[in-house]
Amino acid sequence: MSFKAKFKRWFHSWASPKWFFEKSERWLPWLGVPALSLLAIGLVWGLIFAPEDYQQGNSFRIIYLHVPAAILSQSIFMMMAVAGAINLIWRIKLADMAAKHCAPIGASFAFIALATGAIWGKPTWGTWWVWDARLTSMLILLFLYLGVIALYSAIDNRETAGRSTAILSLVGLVNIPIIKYSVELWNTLHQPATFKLTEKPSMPAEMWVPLLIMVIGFYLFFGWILFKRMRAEVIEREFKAKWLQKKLIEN
Amino acid sequence: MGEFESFQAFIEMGGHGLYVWLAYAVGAVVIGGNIWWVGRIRKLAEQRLRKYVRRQELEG
Amino acid sequence: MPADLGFFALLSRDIKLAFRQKSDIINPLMFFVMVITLFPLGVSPDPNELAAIAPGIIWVAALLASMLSMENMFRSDFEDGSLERMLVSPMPGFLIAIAKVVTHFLVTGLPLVFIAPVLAYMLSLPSEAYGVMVISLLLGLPTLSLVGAIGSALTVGLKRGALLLPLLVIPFFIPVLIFGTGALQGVIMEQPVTGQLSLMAALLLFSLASAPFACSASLKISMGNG
Amino acid sequence: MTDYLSVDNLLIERDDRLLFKGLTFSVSAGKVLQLVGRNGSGKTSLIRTLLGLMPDFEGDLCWKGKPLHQERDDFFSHLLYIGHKASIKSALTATENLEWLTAAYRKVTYFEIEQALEKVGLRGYEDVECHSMSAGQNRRVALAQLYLLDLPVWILDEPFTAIDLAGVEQLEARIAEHAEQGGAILLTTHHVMNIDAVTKVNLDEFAPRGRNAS
Repeated sequence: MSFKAKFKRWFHSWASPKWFFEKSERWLPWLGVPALSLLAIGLVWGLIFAPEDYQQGNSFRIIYLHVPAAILSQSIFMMMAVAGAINLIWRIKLADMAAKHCAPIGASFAFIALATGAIWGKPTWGTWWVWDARLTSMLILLFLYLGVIALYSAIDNRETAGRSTAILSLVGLVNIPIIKYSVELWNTLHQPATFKLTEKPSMPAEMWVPLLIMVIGFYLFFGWILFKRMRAEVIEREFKAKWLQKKLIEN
Repeated sequence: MGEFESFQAFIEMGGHGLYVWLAYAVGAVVIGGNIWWVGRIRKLAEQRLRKYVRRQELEG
Repeated sequence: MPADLGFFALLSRDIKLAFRQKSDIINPLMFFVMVITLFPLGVSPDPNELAAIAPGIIWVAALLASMLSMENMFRSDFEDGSLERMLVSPMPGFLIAIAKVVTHFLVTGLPLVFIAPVLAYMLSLPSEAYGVMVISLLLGLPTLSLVGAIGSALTVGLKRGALLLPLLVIPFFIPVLIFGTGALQGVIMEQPVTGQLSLMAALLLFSLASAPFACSASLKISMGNG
Repeated sequence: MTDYLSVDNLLIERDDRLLFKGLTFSVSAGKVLQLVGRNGSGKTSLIRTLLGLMPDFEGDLCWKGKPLHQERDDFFSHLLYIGHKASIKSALTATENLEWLTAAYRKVTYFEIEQALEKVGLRGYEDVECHSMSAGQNRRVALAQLYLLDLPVWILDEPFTAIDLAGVEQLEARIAEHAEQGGAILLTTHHVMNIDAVTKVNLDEFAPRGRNAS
């Protein structure tokens, strides 16, 4: 079988909730266990063994939560929009489920990034909130997520809700770079070059390696929780299917 | 203990303990909430399925 | 081409409707004037203080006023079945969207541009900024109408659509707000503003090329909920 | 005889509830197809599915023998659809309403509108705003399109709603005339029509077991 044909078959297997439900059961530990171990390693390393920052002191250790959450919440938005596009074009139910569950997870990571950024701001800038370009962009990202969630829950029909939010998240994805650019421009106009939370000229390895570990751990955790949610969604939607009833009631 | 001289110093974080631990507490609560929520929706979905199966059996 | 006929017929129908009902024209305008009146009352009547925040006040008020009538862009057509009828006519969906956006701009946006200089005077905006203000409003308000049309199409037919729409569209209005106020502040601080204005023009062109299609897709999707 | 629209083995589900399955019929030249079925049996859902406004279904929909979703433009330029909401703007006059309703198909003259309004019994109402007319008169304004547009396929959702006996007779006559001239009509109504070319499709017969009995 050619690569293209193989890819096509693999792609279409994602259309089947049954295929996903059976496969993902085996994938879950491969996501959950490494996620847990990486997060544990990253946390211990970051909180205890990473050196103190010469300028910010120990408050710098918030980076190990703030940065992974910020990166992840942006990636999740992108993934949500791509899944939505796949749902719009190929009508793949699983993409719809993924997009639906990306929104609350992404919103909670955006919230973590925002809250930890604000907390970090207190020892750094002396106040809980500064209209810093990155924090402001993160706040707008959170608004975008909340908009997607609000639209989804306002629409009764599930298919319509999935497609409408797919459009909204695609419009969001296209606009995020424009919003970020405009916020940065606004920021330089009003407070030129203040001290940035995370922009380090050079970070020693003992600082960025645990950060990298945390980022990977967060991605794996996201995969794990997304699959958990999607599995619950499969049950929610396919409760009339015999294969599912058999599988769940036998256990 | 790593960068810190004592457990006490680790908790205090050189005076930044409040901020560091508050940030991590927020993270833990939100992530814990996510895990709790997924368990809840799973349980509800399974309950619905069981109810449906039971009704089908009753109707024959 | 009958499709073009349909477009101009729809445009003239909507403008006729707006002039007959009048509230679509007058309400946003009144809202704009009243919101701006709140600021001297709430902040300070001091001309220097007002002049410093005038760009922001004008743009925020224009943005809110423009949003006020957005919710109605498709709603009445949805309720009386006209929208369904348009979507199954030979006229392509994006032309419906463009007709609605043009109407919204002509009926809501343009009157704001006309009255803005009066309000700018009352807010002690330096007179050299008037030209840039009008240009920035002319470039920014159609962009808001275009983006708002997508939000309006997504929420048409929803019971809580009127409350939901601002939540959906406000984040997308931020770049217009930033470039618009930035241009005005630039003039006041005697800096070049062609950069800001060309960004606004680029944003308008980009929205013009993409939003009607997103809007048309959203309309078709929203009809599936009914 | 040409089949304009054909529906093969159609299944529609709405919010996890099966409306009907195995529905097969065709709308062909010279025929009137009357959809009947109890409330909630899916008549409107079926029409909206044909119009491409509800994308979730299983089965094949064809326009002149080709898949409907590829032929959407051709379908829409040969279709006159009047929904159960009349799509009449109450702030506009009868003439203004008919002008925009027909504009996407062809340019109609004031004289033609006058004649069409006369045929639906609204002579003298050309320049009356629709909010001062009754529901039945509004429906008649919409039905005046049947005299203005020369389109082969009609889809009419509850066209007899709110119109009086004389109006019903006129409408029946117009439908019969269109069928004789080789047009195809799909309509939903519970009204028993006095036309020879009518075929009835009862959606209740395609509903899942359990709902017929109740």
